[in-house]
Amino acid sequence: MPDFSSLMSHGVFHLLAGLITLVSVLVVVSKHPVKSAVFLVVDLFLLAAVYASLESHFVAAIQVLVYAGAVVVLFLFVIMLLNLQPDQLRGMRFNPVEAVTLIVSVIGMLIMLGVSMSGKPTGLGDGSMDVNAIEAAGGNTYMIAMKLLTDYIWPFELASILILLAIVAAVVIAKKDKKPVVS
Amino acid sequence: MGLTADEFTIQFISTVVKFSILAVMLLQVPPVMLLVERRIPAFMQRRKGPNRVGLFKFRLYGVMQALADTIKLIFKEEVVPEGAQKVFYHLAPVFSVFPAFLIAMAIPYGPDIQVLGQTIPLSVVRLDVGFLFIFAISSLAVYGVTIAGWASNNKYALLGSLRASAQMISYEIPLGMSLIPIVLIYGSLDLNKIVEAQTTFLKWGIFLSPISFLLFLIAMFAETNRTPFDLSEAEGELVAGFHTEYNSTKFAAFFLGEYVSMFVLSCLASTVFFGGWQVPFFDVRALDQLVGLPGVGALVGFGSLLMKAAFFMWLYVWVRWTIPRFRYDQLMNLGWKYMIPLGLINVVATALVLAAVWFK
Amino acid sequence: MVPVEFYFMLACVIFTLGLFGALFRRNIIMVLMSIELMLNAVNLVFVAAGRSIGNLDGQIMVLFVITVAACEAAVGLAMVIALFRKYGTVNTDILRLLRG
Amino acid sequence: MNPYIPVLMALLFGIILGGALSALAALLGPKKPSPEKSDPFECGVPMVTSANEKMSVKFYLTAILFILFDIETIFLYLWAKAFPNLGWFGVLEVMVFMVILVAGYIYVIKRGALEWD
Repeated sequence: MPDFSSLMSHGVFHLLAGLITLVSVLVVVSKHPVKSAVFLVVDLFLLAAVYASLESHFVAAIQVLVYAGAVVVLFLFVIMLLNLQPDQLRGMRFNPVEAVTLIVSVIGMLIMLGVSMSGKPTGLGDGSMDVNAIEAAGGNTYMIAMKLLTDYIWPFELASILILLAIVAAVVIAKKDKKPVVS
Repeated sequence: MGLTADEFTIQFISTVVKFSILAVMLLQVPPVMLLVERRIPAFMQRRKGPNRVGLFKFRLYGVMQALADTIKLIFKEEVVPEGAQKVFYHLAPVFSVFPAFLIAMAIPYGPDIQVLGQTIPLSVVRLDVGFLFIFAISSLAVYGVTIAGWASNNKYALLGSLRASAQMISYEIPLGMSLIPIVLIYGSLDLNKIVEAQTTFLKWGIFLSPISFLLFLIAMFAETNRTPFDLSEAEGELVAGFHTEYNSTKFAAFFLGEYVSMFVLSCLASTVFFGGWQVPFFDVRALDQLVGLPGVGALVGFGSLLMKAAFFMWLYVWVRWTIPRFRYDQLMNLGWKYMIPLGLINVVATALVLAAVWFK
Repeated sequence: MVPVEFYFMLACVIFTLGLFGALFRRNIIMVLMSIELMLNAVNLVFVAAGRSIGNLDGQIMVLFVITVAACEAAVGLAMVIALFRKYGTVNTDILRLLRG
Repeated sequence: MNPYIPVLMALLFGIILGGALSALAALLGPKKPSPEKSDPFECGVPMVTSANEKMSVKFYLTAILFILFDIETIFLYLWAKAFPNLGWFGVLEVMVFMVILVAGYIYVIKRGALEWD
């Protein structure tokens, strides 16, 4: 009997990867910002599916909750608030700095791909934490919670300071004072 | 996968069966509510309400009114407003329908049953992340509203959709916070475990964490844009809100999404605060042996959950005809200045009490 | 199981697409969205690699990356609003001219 | 069985149902278009101003605060899940976390960013 589940996970991955690539292209090239935002939602949702296929249930959930459900809503709100119209793609205008950056980045990507493909492909199963072991220890979410609140205390507390700063900064920058300061 | 082919087949078929039953059930919610939303207010206001539509000579208290309305809705002409964003205009109903159906999958509708030696849970999806799955999917419901309003090229629709989406995201936070004490108390994100922990009357969520229930109830009304929070379709100001330019079956799609999500939130409230499929004073799962027929317990549990959910649906209608609408600034003040602090205090207080009791 | 390199390849593709968008779009909001794409590529690498070597630190990193991304989007869009209010545009070309 | 198979089924069902409802509108029912009918609804009078008006910045501020509090809620859920095993230590940690965020919340209220008038 052929390895059915391996075949299936390969199929799922390739399907998702193809869709993600397609939708990412659409995000980048869509003329209208609202279209880009909607494609971005789909993209993030598909990435959440990839995380789910990697048994990272918690990450998949917060990906949808925070990214798709909150960050892109903010983008949509701002686009609608400013009433942005479709813009042109930057045509054939030559900009040396950007062109060089793009070429360098593409070359870098090819090098990264070459390096990662040169070695013998390592299966995901190699030395990976057994899914059943995680289940027995209380599940993915519980393990992450314990690790976050014991090993990662300082990042956790710093995250709150980061959020505090973001709240203050956003309000200071975006809020128009009722009375402009007279200089 | 750790399952033999036979086990996999049983699991798969049972999932398909559960899913089909649930989908058919959810599709019955809007027609039923269509009638209920007219008969109950009529009863409250001492009117008769629609009672004449029937089949041949059988009027049956106007039961066929729902069918008549549905048929009327289906055969309406579709009018796409000029200048609408065509693609998004047609896409918005899809965005408003699917989140409600997805969330419904995560609710446990009864105790586990045994089929051919295998344990079948009576919820379609059982995930490790439980609540977070529900919040994640329900946060996607905003897009239907936002896109519908924006794509219609109508200022009332746009205003209504911005109001509605701002309201929905504002009340998502109290909704999320209200359930943190529940997780603290029952120690699980899994809805089924929470239900199983509520064995007796006194262990119901509403008694262990009444403030959570209050917050959840208010947030539940606001999330579904129902009176007293139906600012998005304040008909005196905004015609009909974000679906002003929608008609025919597209309007039916919004209608379906709204009522299904109301029903799902009712089920969630019953599950978390009213013991879900548990029946007070006796164990449903013992019924199987008592009657000698497997599945009776599950059926009774399912009935129990449905009755609790029906109570909340009735509450929706009752409140709609009793309480006047909030003003928008009052709505936002309530959400941000009262419910969030109250939610935080609730979390802290619950944690301190539990820590004092458990950790000494 | 799918080799972890496949996930890295997918992440590379997303990252480069995001970079392309960040460099070649005129609209600041589009630039910010492209940056979100790039951050997501990084998240994908974290999750896949964490799964591959068998610990959960990768997933915790994703949690922090998402926190940072949300803060970045919030502050970035606040700046977009402020810029729009001042100059009436969110086009990077015009804003570049204003720099002096 | 993979728990996401039913999720996929429900997703497909929802999308097909929504798509069908959306598409049926064009198939069933009469089609008698007229310019008056397809005007955007404006209570019967001709359109005064276009729908594309700039909206209040309040909506935006609400959305941004929503994101930040959303993340806070997620961290609190994680803590709630690990609460029985962390004991007083966890409570202390989260108290520090919350005090910092409540400072931000108080700033927002004092600054009047959430005043809807």
